[in-house]
Amino acid sequence: MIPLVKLLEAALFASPRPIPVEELSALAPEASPAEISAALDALREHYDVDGHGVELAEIGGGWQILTRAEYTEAIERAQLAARPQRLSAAALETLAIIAYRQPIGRTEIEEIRGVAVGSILKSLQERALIDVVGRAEGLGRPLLYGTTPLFLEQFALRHLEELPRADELAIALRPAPQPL
Amino acid sequence: MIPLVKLLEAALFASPRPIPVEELSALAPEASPAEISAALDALREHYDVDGHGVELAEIGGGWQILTRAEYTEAIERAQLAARPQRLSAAALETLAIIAYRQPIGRTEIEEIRGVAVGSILKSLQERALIDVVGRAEGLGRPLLYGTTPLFLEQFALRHLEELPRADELAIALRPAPQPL
Amino acid sequence: MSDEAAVADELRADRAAIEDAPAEPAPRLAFVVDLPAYAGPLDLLLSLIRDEKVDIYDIPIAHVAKQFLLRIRVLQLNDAAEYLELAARLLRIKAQMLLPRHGESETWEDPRAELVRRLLEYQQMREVVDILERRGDERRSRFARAYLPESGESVAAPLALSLGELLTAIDRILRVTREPTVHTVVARTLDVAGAIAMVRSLIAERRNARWGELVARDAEPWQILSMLLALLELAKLGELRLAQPRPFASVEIQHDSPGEAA
Repeated sequence: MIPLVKLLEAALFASPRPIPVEELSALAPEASPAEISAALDALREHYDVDGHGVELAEIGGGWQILTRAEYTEAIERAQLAARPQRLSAAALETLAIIAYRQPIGRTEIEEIRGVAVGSILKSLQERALIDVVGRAEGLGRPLLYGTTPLFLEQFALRHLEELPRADELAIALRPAPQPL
Repeated sequence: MIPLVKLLEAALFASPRPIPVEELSALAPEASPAEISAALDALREHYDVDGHGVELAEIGGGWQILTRAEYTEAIERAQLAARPQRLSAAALETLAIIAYRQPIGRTEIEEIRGVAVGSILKSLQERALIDVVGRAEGLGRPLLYGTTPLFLEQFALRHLEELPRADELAIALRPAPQPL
Repeated sequence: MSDEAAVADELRADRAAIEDAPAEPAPRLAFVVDLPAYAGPLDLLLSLIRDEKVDIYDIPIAHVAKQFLLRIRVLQLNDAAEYLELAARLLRIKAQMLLPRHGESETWEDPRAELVRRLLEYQQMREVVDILERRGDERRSRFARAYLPESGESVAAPLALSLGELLTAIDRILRVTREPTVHTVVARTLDVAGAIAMVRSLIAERRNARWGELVARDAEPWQILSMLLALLELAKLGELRLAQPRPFASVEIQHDSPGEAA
């Protein structure tokens, strides 16, 4: 491939969105529109003729490199099997608070975290890591949350008492005596 | 290219992160490890010999397609992608100590660096470059830190052993800290 | 002057130097244009040793301590406490060096030994930092795939959770919540609006309700008062009717929208 084609390939690969042709020109100001267009053709042809797993496509005025459709299913299947999802830091914090303070209401969790947790509670509940375990007394009788058996399973805990006590953690986190 | 190479290329193209070898194998369950390995070699060679804007790199126990460094400047100038920020010297020092001495507690890191590292540990953890890997015995059962797969990724290391052993550094003094 | 008196004098002066260091305005030296950023006191000391071209295994402590204090002042270092601590340590070593040696010289332990060990350890770590920096730069100069077209339906992948992650989360929470179990009791003002909203949503669902369902047995006075005022207000607005069949019986609340059969 000639340098201009290689440059276009690298840029298309690195860009977070499809690139319109004017922006591709900004990559190589010395190249004429005809040269850019010829380079794009060359790249597309290379992918097609040489038999690559990807192809070059122009969609909605922007150029992009796409995985060939025939492979997407196999890729998604393998990803799903081999790359389990992780929880966000916010979800983990909420989960941790519930684990230690259950049964606990939303307001109390929000007081500790300082932000709204409504949607996080919902998704943790959908993942069956927490569930409603009762209602508090008092105005509005708010829902109370607790962890589920699946929570224990996920963290390989036999029971909740296996978590370190909160006061042990507090000691661990006290500022250490200054070195030197 | 043979179908297996095309399939691997499609999967590698579709991923923003290195794909572990096991996941690549899961893509083509009928292929032997030797065949997978040969296909990866073929793909790397194709990129190198045929002159592509991208190349295949082995990082953190997996494989990843990356753009070639020679195009980075042009891509940045055209504002199609931006390099991530560099880590501060303080953050790099803390990472270096953790990489060599993991699992290691905060106090030990502070002894070596001579400064408090609480907030740096927090931000390294937020960037997912380190994580809590356990707790030490003893008073307060302090948290112990270790590096994550993302650490290997961001420093383009295949594994931790790629860092020079402590006794290979210019100044060797202590009995080798376990390289892990 | 005796040796001891001389040492005592030195120490007095040194202490004064340390105490002055953070308070004294930095002399604006013309040649200090580009202040190097130091990663900590050991970094500063190490670069001082390099600049002054002194032997790390035989550090002229008095000279280095003086230079160290000077640099702290000139740089107006933010984390002055950590730098001052090392300064104090240097001066302590200096004092130990000044003291007359007793006994055999073979048994004399160099007061600088621990400092040298730490400096070497720190220098070794700096070497690793250089390697990481180089490799990090190399990696940063190459881009990974950034454009990820949306795939069709996304099935929820299995979760990967580790106890370490959970402990870390608790760690973060405890850092921001000082006293997680102690709640300060503050006088609550009435929440009539909240109570009104709650009653409205309840009677939108059901035709009637009883007082006991609206206010919990152990409700606080402010909650009871809020609810009472809310019910009176809604009754006044004609949204509901209140009835008490007999004295001390639970108050019944009935939906009272116009156009509906009673």
